[in-house]
Amino acid sequence: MMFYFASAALIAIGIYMLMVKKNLIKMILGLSVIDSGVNLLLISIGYINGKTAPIIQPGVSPSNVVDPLPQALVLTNIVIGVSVTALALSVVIRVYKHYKTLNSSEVRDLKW
Amino acid sequence: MLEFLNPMLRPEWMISLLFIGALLTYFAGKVSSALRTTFAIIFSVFVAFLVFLSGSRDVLTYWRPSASPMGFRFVLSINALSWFFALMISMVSALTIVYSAGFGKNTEKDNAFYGLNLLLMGAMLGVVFSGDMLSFFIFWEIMTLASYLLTTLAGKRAEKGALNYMIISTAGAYSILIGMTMIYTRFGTLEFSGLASVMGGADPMFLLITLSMLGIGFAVKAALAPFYVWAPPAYSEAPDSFTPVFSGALSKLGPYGFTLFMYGIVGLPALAKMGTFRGISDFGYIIALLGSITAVIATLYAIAQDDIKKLLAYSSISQLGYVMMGIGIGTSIGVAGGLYHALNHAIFKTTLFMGAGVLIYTTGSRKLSDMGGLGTKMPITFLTMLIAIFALAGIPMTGGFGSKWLLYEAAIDKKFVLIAPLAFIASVGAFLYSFRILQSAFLGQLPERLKGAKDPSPLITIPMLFFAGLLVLFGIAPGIPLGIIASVESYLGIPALNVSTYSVYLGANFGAYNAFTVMTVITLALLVALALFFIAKKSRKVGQTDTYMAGEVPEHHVDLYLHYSMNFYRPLERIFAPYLRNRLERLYDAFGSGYELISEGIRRIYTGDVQHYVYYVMVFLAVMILAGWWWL
Amino acid sequence: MIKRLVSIIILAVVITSLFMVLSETAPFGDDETVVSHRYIYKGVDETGSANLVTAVVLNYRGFDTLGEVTVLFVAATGVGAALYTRKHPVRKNKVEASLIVKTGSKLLFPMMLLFGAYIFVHGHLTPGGGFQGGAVIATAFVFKYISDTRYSIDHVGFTKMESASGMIFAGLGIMGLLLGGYFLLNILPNGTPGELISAGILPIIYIAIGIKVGAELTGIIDRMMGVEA
Amino acid sequence: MIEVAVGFLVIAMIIFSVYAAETGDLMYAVVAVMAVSLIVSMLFYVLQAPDVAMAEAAIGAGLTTAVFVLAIKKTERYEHD
Repeated sequence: MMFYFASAALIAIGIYMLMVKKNLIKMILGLSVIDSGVNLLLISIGYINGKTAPIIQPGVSPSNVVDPLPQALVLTNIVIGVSVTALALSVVIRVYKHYKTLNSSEVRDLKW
Repeated sequence: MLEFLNPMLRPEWMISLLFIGALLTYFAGKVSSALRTTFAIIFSVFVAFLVFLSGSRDVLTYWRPSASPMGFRFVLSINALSWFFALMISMVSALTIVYSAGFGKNTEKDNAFYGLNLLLMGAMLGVVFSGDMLSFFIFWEIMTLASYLLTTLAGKRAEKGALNYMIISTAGAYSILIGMTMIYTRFGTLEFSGLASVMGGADPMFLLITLSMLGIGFAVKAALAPFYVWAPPAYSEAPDSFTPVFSGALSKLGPYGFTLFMYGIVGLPALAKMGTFRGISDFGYIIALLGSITAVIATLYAIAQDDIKKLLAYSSISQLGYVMMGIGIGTSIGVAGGLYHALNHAIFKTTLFMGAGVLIYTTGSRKLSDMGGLGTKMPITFLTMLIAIFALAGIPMTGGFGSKWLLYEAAIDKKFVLIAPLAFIASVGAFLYSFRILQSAFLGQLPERLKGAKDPSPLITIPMLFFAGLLVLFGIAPGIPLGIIASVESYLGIPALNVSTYSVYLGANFGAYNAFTVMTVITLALLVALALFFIAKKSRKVGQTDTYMAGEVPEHHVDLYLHYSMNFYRPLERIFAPYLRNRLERLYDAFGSGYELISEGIRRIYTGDVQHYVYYVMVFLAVMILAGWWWL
Repeated sequence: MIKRLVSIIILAVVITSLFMVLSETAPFGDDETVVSHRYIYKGVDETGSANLVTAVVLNYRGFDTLGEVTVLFVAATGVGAALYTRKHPVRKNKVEASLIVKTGSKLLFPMMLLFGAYIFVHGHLTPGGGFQGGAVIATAFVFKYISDTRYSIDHVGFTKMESASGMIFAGLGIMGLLLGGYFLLNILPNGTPGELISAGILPIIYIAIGIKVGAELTGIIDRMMGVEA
Repeated sequence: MIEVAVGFLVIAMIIFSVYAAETGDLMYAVVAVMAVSLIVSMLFYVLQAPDVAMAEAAIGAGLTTAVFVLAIKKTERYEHD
């Protein structure tokens, strides 16, 4: 339960950053926080009480490991997350070079 | 003698010849302009000749592309109906290309002009020859595009008109597409021959919807009442050597579409299932009523025009209204009248637009008030336009009399108290505005600067003389065109008109219309009038320049205020001006600005601020969640 | 201020409902799903990999991973495109790192590389794998960049390595297609689970992924370092 | 025992993330997010996901932070309203 609460709180704070903050880097930070929250949520859904990591070794029987599927998903998600963050930040750098501001409501070309 | 041409008398040959010719012409223009013009004339006249030779023999071609995804096959066919229209189109297009060769330079880009003209001719032939809806639609779109591009060739000032034309045409094309899709989903075939056997059995509601959908598209091309707003600017601003085709040939495809779908595919019995009004179907009655209303409105506008091309453009709309009236009435006389008037209109309006082109070329202006007294200087132009105007006004001795006669008979026959008077009013108006052209351009005083005007080159006058001759021929022997139309009618399953070469038998109520008798009487009357004129001659001949200026030569600035064709019908215009003020264009404008307003409102939601988008998403989520809790 | 309040209220509604729905439909610590059941019980036999996460990532969902690597590649290309400058990017650090950092980096850098390599070579046995190992290698290069103001990676070599590793991944997939009939078929014998040389092609793929991820992430860092503000 | 540790970690994580949201200095915010990432990585370990924990520690806490810091260096550090 604690984990669900923690991930929900992270998602909420991330969305709050997106909704309230006008600074572009702050917004990307918010996305990053949402990312962490969603990862935590997926992993905690896959957790099974009293079982160990999904690595079959001598002494660990298949009936005694947690769900590996969400972990594989999250592994993918983390790598995608960093690449998307880097791409977004490089676009922000470009925007800053052009407009000399990070305030999203002053960047007029975002409006069509 | 011409048997060696027989293998070429097939629709695919004619169309592909024109398409190849279009390319060849365009690229030949890069080499030399004389070569280009020769190519264009050879290709178009040759194909027109082929169409003429092919007669109304039934030719059917199937062409199934190997990768056709849904089992469509492209069908091209020549039958009585399509041959009649193809003849009209190819004649007008080919002779207009010959005519435009007479001018040194038609537009800024003459290579494109000739190429597109051939392309347009091929596409129009494709529309009438196509035997299935898919190829019909494809050729229809090629035609629209080619004519749009040709209109824009006139330069900057034509852009707005061309854009209007394109937008309304596109809307019409979508409407056709919807109708087509509905038909395909219901019957699973797009071939006319297959549809003709199943469409008659469909329920009336379905027929009404599909026919209206298709009809909107055709009505746009035919410039019928609510959709005619594109026509005056497009017709009048298009290049002078293209307008004859635009008005003479291209606009006939609207009536063609109506004829094909109402009588060729759906058929009279199925139309009658939708409900009848005095013996004709309601759908047809509405078309006829719209046609007659269009005729009157456009005539009123035409009377008020000083711009010769605009005048002729409104006149085209009104004459097409007549055609639609006849086709809508749908009796034997009505359809014959409509088709005959379509043919006549193709001929005389082409001649008039050609003449207008010559006048504009000579005087350098489109204003009637800049012309005058050209009759003695340009006798051939005067003569041909005079005959064309006789035909337009429905004066005996020309084909126009016969077709209008048939149309009136058709309306009176069914006792349409709304349509018949409207048609009469429009006819009187037609006389008024055509007289204006005659009076302003050819009679009256010759302005000083037009002293050197003379008839144009034979390349220009020969097509005009040819058409004028046709009009006179039809006036004496209406049986020639009406014989073809009678075969079209029997092909369409409408009782065919009873014609011989010189007379038309219109049924027990009306008896026969014998053109030869009419001709003789009129000629005699003319001779008597001439004799009276010479015997009782009291008038004195005066020079062209000294009627009311006290012998002074009118200067240009005097022309501006005192030209007799200024406010030609001022008293008449004063009567109906208040009714013309609420123009149909305003409705479209209001619609446009309302649409713009709504779009602007929607645009306010898309602020471009990322925060607002996040807000929208979250508010939507919250509302959905709360609603879910509430309802579930 | 009112904007914050409104957003907090909306968020409270959304997140609370999310929380409640989660605790009802998927209670914390509940049993695994049917798909996972198969992976858990058959995974070791079918793939030969002791690490079940690796088995899922590379064997059962190997095609997805190829797509993921592609996304990474596209993102790196995008960063390069967004930060493109006409001149060759030059690093300009005003502050030199301290002696301790410099010396420490010289000592630690090879070890970090070795550790990264260890992680992705042992991806099928222990926690970790190509992605984690590649990230560690990229971190090592970040460290190197921070400590040495004039250091810059060999761009040509990195590009070649990246392309080669990507081609190894795709090539192995195509080889499976040629030899066995479907893409990314495990064409090598599984061996004994738990040994270093086991699990067929999985270690090879993970090594390729490790090199590719390391090169790409380093490339991203290099791009962001090099551009003049 | 582990529940108490997890509770502390979660509380610290939420405090860090709120701080990251509210501080005007982007550098501090980035560091706070890094701390959040690190704590999430620990929670992954508690949830028996060592693979993911490793990835999150290396990528989420390490590389993401580096990328953010570099981006801030190229733009501006303080958030203006």
